[in-house]
Amino acid sequence: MNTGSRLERLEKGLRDIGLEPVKAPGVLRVDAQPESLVPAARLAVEHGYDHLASVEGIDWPSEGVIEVIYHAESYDEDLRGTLLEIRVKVPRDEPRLPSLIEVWPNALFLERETWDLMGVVFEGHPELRRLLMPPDWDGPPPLRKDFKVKTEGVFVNVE
Amino acid sequence: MFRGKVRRHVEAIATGLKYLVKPNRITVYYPEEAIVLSERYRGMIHYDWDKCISCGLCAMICPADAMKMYRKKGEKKARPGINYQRCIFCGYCVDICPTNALSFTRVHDVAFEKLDEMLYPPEKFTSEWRSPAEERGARRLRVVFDEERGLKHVPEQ
Amino acid sequence: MGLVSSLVRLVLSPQFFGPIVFPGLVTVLAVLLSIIWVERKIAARVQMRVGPLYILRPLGGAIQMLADGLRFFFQEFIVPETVDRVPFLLAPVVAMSFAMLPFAFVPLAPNFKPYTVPYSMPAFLGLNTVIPLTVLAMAWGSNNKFSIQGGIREAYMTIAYEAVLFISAYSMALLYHTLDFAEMVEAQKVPGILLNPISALVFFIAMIMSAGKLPFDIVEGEQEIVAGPFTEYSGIAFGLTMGIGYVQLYGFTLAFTLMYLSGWEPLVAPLYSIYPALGGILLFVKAYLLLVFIVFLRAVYGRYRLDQALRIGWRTLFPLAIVSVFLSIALGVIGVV
Amino acid sequence: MSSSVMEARLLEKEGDEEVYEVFIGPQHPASGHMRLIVRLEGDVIVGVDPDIGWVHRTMEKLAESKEALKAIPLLERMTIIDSQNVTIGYVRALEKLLGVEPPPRARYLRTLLSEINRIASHLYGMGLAGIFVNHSTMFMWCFGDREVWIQLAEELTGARLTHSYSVPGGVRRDLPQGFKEKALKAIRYMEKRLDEYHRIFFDNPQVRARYEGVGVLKPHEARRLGVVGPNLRASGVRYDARLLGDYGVYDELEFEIPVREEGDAMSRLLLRGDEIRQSMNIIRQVLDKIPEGPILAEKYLRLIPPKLREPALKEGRIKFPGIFANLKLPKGEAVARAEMGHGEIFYHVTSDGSKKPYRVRVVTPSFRNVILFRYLPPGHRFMDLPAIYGSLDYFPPEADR
Amino acid sequence: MTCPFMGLAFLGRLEESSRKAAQWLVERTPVRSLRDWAISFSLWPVHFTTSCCGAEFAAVSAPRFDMERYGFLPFNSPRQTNLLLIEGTLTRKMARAAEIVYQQMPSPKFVVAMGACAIDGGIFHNSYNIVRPHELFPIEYFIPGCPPRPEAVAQAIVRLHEKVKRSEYGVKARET
Repeated sequence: MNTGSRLERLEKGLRDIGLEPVKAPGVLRVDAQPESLVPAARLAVEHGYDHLASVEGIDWPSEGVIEVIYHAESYDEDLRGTLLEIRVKVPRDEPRLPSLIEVWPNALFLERETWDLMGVVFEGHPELRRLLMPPDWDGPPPLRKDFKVKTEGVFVNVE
Repeated sequence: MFRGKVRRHVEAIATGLKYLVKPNRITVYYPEEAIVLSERYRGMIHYDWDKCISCGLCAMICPADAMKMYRKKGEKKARPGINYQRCIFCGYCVDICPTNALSFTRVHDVAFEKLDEMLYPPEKFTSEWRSPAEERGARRLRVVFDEERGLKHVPEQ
Repeated sequence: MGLVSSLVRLVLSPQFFGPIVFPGLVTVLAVLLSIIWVERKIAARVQMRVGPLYILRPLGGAIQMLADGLRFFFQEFIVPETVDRVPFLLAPVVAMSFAMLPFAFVPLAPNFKPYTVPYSMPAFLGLNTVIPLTVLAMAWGSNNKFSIQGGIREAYMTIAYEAVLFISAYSMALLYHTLDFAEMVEAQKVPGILLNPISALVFFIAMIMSAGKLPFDIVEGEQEIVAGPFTEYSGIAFGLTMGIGYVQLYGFTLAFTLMYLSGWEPLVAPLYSIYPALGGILLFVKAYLLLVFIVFLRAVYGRYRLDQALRIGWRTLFPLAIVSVFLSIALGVIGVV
Repeated sequence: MSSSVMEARLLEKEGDEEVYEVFIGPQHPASGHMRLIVRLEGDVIVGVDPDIGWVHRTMEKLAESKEALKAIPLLERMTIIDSQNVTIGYVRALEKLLGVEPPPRARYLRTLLSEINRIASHLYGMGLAGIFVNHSTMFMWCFGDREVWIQLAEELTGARLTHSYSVPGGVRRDLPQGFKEKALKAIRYMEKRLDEYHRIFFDNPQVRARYEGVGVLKPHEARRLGVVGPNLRASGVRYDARLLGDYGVYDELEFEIPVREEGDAMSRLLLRGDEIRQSMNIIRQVLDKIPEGPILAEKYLRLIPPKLREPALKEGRIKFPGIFANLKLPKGEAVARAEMGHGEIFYHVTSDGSKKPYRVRVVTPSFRNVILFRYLPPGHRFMDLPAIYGSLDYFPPEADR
Repeated sequence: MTCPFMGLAFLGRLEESSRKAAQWLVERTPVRSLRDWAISFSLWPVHFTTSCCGAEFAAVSAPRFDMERYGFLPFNSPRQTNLLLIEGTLTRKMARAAEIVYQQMPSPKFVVAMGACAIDGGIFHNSYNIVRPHELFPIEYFIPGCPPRPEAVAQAIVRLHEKVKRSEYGVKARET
């Protein structure tokens, strides 16, 4: 299997299930739907992207969505220069996605963290418990944009 | 296998004994002795009242919001003051100061007993820093790299 | 006048002097205070640093343990609500008492023994076997998961080292045809360690195991079980528990010296003529040097795993101890001693 | 390996009456700033639940609330023992967004500090691995020798641990006088010391007994679990983010990526020693090859008034241009990966065109390795837990952010 | 360990009246100064790392700065220690643990806050997950810096050592 060919076959496979991979420097970007997420992930594993580097949620209140981004990575020499980026948008008021723990076992903590900090529910994840936040946290998920941290100005008035 | 194990036991004990007989101590007897920090050490910050042009860049770049511009009632110019409760000694304020009004001192071994002692409004900010250890008459030591001992601390001339 | 002289006679009599002054209580306290400091200083020296210093600068901080001990003494003594009070409070005291008792069987010179029994060696070792029981009581009384884990470890370790300790000691008894320390010393024309090195090695390792010093400080394994059975102890009780291991070790080094390093021989005659117990100084010096070597091992070794220590005890030391018995018998047959 | 087999080891069985739960941490001699909920059956571990988050200081959120440059010292606090490597990824991501490239000398200097930090970080890890089997000498030696490298880094950057050295477009300080001699002396000293480490620690039968064959991680498991850093390479997978050639000058230097096949705790420790040797090799080459030139990109250098620039450059430092206080990030996103002492760090910075980054995603090596606490200990004895923990070189503040 | 009659002393301390008597005795000048001398040379911090300043805390007991010269020995369990060093940020989750640790320590006990984060949050001052330690504990010394140099920690320990030796401690604990 020579360089590129695996990547190209992955691209082709992704096109076959109706997704549009876009090439960027160092990243192969795919916009997926919640339904096509699991097939895309399975395809990625088959082609060598055998673990996740990151699961990330970005809150876009203006569009009313939370974008969940999976970065899959491979340690193989031909694939390690390129990350596979799968982006899924879910509605902000009810963010639900299938869990990928079956496909990528190391999603265990990454998904749990995204649930903890961004409030995205991963269906089928065995333990969506608090990971980083204190167990009694009852505020909104802190990484959402409507959770504001206070900032201070530059000036202080003194007598 | 067995002999190798015995040899390794003996080697480990011999290494320990070697250091027991000829220790390689690198301890600085602080507070009797104090290390002279390197030239560019980022210690407590000193403020030069006259050089300051009140541009506010230092307060704007401070990542910890420790540096603030203190605006006195009736005065036009605001001046920087620092809050060591928050300062993280990243040195951004000194590096961005366009008139070199802020500078590093090589003093960093301080401890405070009260919270408000750590607030440095502009007037207090200009005060000079002296290392508490040196005030107690500590010997000043220079750090020298050494092939045999790693670090050596020799008295400063 | 008569009262004073009889008091002096009482103090200098073997029955009092041995257990209370030397090598007993007073010396034990002195050893305890100094050896922990020595241990910390040696470790510090190997580890590129200084160790305790400022408390008594001219002597290199030699009274560091006095400060630590006093601090423990004056510190609040917490009795947690969840503990079983009687074993929790009693066990450290009992343990310390039993750690002190064996010194009554240590002879210091040919005719200076506190208690003249023909079985001083088994009595000495036997008294030491009470301590693991008190440690179990501490662990049970503490009612803490870490403590109970530590107690179980102590129980396991005890069966691993005790048999070995006794067998290797008895092999020397076979060699010297006596169970008495004093007679053993007299029987040693050549130091026992040269006659039966296997027995000496086994006894040496087993006594480190027994005292719970590195590399066998498994009972206190702080990286897993905080301080083992002693986790819940604070103040003076913790000071006691900390001291037990050292006291035990000091006793064992005395026994080791008597059995393998020919005790007080060669006897320093002038000292002996002043007062018989002074002859024991050489014994003490030998034992103390051995003690220093054992605490030095802290700087070289980490901790073995429990099952590894048990394996060392049962699979390596136990056969070796049996071999040492046969070696002793063989030596006896040849007629070396 | 199918992932369901993996899951079986990762997830715990519920409702077992035989198990005995022990809570290790957060106050425990071997816990650091985390808690391990250990489930024991007798003396055998049946499950470990790493309870992290004790040092969660909300860095990702705070990075959104600060101007781009201010996040450098912020993110540095994740791993203060390895602060150059932890920030270099973020700085690279900013540089990609801003479209600046550091000049060659700056890239060499970054590499130099990266390797100094890597050595210090590995020594930290090895020292802790020593104290986890109660080998206090190893702890003290490693921490004593680490001071040599900290001192070097301090003379270069001006701070012991938190260097905040890289800024977009370059670095803040040039090499001081006589640095090369000092570094070479330190290297020669360290080479000698590594042999001593072998004698008293790595070859010590007691240490071998504790670490050899414990916590074995097979290569395919390491791949599937996304393990990074020395823990990965000790399992025979040759992967290092430095190979990507994304930052520093690693493509211009000759060095090896040490790999070991056994995958047990001992090989993880030994691999760190190998990496220290390679890092010293890199430092030697960097000091030989370092070119003359500016240390900040021309784009920013000319914004500094010459009156300030010249004397500062003569001193071997730069002044920040005023624009650094309000650096405007172009709209877009950037991904950067860098190799820390603990493993690969991943940054994904999204910008909406304002001064503050819209979202900073960081996945740290310790956070990716935390899964090993679930995976490795089951089946081992309780006393092996510290050995496994010690060999993983896990740094809780880094995982919790 | 040091007193042959310790069995008596410690059984007596169990009862309320003897506790008072012991308290009275300990407060007398010679006893008290002996006690404070002992405590000042035996400041044992509990092994409790709250955050990343622990790296510099390790450097304090490591060879180059070696505070064991002052009898400073990091120890296992809160029950046997008397100094709580808050090493950096105290998150909400950790603050609860820190409170428990502090309560479990036998008195007299001291708290030193190390690092900017342990004073006013430092760079994390506006984070939603941090606690300021001086709201929870009577703190004897604050050490600025992020992280403070080991010398700064040593400075605080030396000053605490001298303060205890002069019997001037406990004022803060009584106030709060």
